[in-house]
Amino acid sequence: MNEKNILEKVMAEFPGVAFELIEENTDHPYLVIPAERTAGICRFLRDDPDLRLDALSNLSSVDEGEILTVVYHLFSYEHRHYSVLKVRVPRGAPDVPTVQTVWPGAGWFEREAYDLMGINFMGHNDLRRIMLPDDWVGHPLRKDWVEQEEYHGMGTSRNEPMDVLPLADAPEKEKQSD
Amino acid sequence: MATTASTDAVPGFRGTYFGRIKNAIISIMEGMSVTLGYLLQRPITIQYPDRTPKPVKDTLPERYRGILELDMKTCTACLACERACPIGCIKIEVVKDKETKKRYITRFDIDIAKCMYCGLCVDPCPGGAIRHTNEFEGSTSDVQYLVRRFVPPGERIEPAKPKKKEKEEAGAEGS
Amino acid sequence: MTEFITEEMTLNMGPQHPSTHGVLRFQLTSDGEVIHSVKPDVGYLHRSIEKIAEKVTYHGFMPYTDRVDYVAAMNSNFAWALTVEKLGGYQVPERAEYLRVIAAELNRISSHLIMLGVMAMDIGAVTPFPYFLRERETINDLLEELCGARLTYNYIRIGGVSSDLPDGFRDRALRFLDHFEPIIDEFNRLITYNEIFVNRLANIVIIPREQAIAWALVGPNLRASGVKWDLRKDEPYSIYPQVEFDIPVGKGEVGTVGDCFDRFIVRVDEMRESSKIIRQCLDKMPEGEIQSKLPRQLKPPKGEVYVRSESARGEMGYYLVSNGGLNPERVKIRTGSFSAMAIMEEVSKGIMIADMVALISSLDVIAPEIDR
Amino acid sequence: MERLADYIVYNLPFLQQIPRVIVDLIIMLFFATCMLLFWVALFAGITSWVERRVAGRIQSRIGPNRVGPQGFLQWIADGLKCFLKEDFVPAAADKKLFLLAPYIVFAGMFAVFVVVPFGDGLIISNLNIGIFYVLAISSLVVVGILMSGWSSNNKWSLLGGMRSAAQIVSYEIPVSLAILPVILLTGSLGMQDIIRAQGPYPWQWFAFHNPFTFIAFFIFFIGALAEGNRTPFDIPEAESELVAGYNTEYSGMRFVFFFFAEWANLYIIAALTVTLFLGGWNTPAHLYTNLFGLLHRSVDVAGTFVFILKSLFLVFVIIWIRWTLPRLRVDQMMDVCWKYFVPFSFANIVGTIIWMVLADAAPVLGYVRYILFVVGLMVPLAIAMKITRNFRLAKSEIHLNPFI
Repeated sequence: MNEKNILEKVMAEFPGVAFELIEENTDHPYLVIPAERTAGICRFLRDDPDLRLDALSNLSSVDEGEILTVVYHLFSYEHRHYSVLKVRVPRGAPDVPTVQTVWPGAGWFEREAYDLMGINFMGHNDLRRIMLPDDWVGHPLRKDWVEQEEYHGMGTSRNEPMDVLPLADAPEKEKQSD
Repeated sequence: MATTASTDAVPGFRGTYFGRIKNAIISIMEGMSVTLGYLLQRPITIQYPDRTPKPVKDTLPERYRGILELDMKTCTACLACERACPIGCIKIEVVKDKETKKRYITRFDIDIAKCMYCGLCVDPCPGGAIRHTNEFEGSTSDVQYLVRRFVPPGERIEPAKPKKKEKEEAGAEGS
Repeated sequence: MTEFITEEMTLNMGPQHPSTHGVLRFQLTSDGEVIHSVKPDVGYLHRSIEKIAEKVTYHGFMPYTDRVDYVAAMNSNFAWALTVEKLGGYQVPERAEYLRVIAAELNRISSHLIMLGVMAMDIGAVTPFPYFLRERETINDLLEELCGARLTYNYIRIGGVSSDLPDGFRDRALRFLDHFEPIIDEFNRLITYNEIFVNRLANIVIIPREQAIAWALVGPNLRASGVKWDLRKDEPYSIYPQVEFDIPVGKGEVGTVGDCFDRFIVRVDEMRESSKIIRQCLDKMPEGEIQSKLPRQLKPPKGEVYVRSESARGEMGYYLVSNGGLNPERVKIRTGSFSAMAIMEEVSKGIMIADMVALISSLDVIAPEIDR
Repeated sequence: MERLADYIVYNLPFLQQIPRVIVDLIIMLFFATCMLLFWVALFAGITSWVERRVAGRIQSRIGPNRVGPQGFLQWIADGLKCFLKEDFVPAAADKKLFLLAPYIVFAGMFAVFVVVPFGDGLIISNLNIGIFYVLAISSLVVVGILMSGWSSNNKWSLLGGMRSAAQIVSYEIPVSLAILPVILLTGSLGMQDIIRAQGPYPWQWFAFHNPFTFIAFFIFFIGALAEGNRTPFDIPEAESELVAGYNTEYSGMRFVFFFFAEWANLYIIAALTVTLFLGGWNTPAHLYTNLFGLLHRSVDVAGTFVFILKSLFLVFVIIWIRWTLPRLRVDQMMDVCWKYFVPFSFANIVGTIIWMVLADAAPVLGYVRYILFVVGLMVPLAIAMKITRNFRLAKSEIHLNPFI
């Protein structure tokens, strides 16, 4: 089944849902689905005998300014076909239902997206920061993120030797010390 | 002794009672003959740094990416290397003398501590001025000493005349 | 009669522990030797490579991909090059494709050598590890000749490779393979089929097919669970369609399909296949260019791609969004170790501490690849 | 020892005026001190160097080669370094037990040397309960290890200590049971009596006496490895699992004591195996008439030489095993003990008794020992053949010089 047919099948299965099928500027045509229907659509994609998208190949998050996007790259080991879904949520309230119940492997991907992009996966059983310390402020992969000046009294930046250097004449010193 | 039934269900066990004893004896003998065989062979260790037949530096292949080196005589101050460096460990400052309308390099620093020896700066260099050496031992007592300065502070050096090739490069950059 | 009260013990395994490859931490709850629950704690090696990608150019990101998976850096290079080439529609000369595959497969062997040696060491046999490091050293020498570095190669460039084969490389590579193939058999005799080793690994932490797929396991870990899926074969890229090789899958040789032993033996067999690929590539390699003409400053068109390729630790996917500028808009790296680490919590209930060590090394997790 | 005392007293007449008990005591103490200083300490140290060198060569490395000629003084350097290190006690540790534990381990190991023979007449004390004393006193080590593990107040140490206790207590049983056939054949518990019951030639050794002692030999040897925490039974200090097991928190000299005990124990395992199964110091009697005719038989030079040579060979085998095999899991280790070793050991005892009765009736059974000797010879032959095959397949070259 080709990728577009899969997406069309989804659209036919869920009439009345505001889908958006996009084929431009991408290698895989994708379907933008409303956030609140994510879990149901994903369950259909996994369970439908023609689709059987049984693996969540990748879950990414993209900061697109006012909108944060969650991208699901799905794959079926049975039929060997791909499918891509996108969920767009406003930056102010980035709430997406978790797909952990559909693909258990999504748990850590969602934790990563929460940690680095600040997307709130509702219903996730263990939504903690994964890469960064628990008391880190902000979500670094957002474009407007500014690094903290210091973390627990430790500076997060150091002097660049190249900028400090013109003051001292390092190679000369080395010769003397030798 | 009665042979126990196959215990495949128990994690980590397989085979019959005596089968396992037999397997253990044979496989352990196989393993021990391999290790004893190596005991009888020449070790392969290279005793760096003082007991090598010749200095390790000389045994490195030609393409080895060691500490960067610059030939000031051929540098055209095209800044291609500075642009190519992903971490910005190369700092070049060029001033233009207003009277003679000549360009001078007043600063060419490479921070070896920061350099990740990727070789991306060598590729675009038109005259082959910047290149990797076979030098890899860079330990010093202070990280500042790892900055290589190719223009002595306070001096200015006239860059070499760009050859034809550099113009192509410059053209390619614009596209 | 006095009542015997026991309580669970919380054990902190890592970040400094001999068998956590790289810097990992596990919070174990155990009843003596038997583990009740495992909470992996990652992030000690988080170097924000995805954020760095937004600040550097497409060419300039290549050295960073070395650092994503330092044990199989060439495969990581390869994946990034494929991604950008697909996005921009850049062509690669055929000779460069062959060079890429030779380098990537050599690197795959060296990565598996590390994994197998370390796994043997975690099980308690120290000796196979130096043997494998010795073989890996030869590969490192070959790759050093080829690209100038031993670990962070930065060899593959977008639109080609950085340098052609040095003189005599072919002979030296063939001589290495001739020497290496019997060494695999010797290794099997030394450790793989050792009764103690087999008993330590057979039927330990069985990951069945369905679970492996649902938890998004990839690469050798997935194949060990009996899924015959290899991107090099099933979704061919580069010149993989032109070479012949098999995909080893877990057969449950000494236990059940998907146990630790299968994850071990799949990699042993994969080394043989890689060696086969290298031989064919060295034979078939055409003459010609190694780098297509590309501008110094790449500006791929606006758009997005998701490209997967088979790294040593399985599927390495780069999701790349471009805004048409000099820097990528967003790069998301999907690595094999990440999902392998995610499954740890699920499958490690009720095993013993010694099995935990076997599980960690059998999944072949590389800490920087998890954290990136 | 008595014979040595006889010899000394006989040759030094002024000693005859002192009561004989005191002379015996002084000679014994002198000999014990000499052994601690010149044999155990040297042996443990040098074995550590030998082990590292052998391990190096097995792993295609060189091993320590910088301190002294060929790195021979490495063990002194290491000992000195550890001696100068801070003797660190963790704040949460039970200080008294923590400090005491290494001594108990050390004492348990060293006390065994009292009955380890070195030659005909060369033994600190030829106790009439010799081997029984070994079994009893070596159990002291468990207490020390458990103490060190528990008092460290470190969970990894505790696990290591617990594993060790379980392991040593379990393996005590097959080891003791494997000794019984030998005691049955000898009719004595004394170490020298056991050796005297065997002969100088391999087929006269107890290991090849009958099929049951043949099996008992392997059970004893492997069981002794397990008691000594050597690979494949190094579960208490499994470095990839438990960091360093019971000695994780130790540093400085106390750390050295554990290793001192471990390497001394290496010799004990080897010496006991040689005593019980491999003929001990027995040398052909005519050797003396030909070679050592001048010497009194009580100073058994050739015997001591043969005994130590056999022991060193076994030490090498133990090292060789260690650097080949992986480690068992803790439940598998128990499994091996209770499901394999213990039943076989019991069968050995019964078998030996029946054998002894039958052998009296049918002397023809005496020829079985030659067959077993040939079977035993097959093992090194098979290994040699496998090595030749490996060399042929990998196109390797022999390089016998141990000093690169």
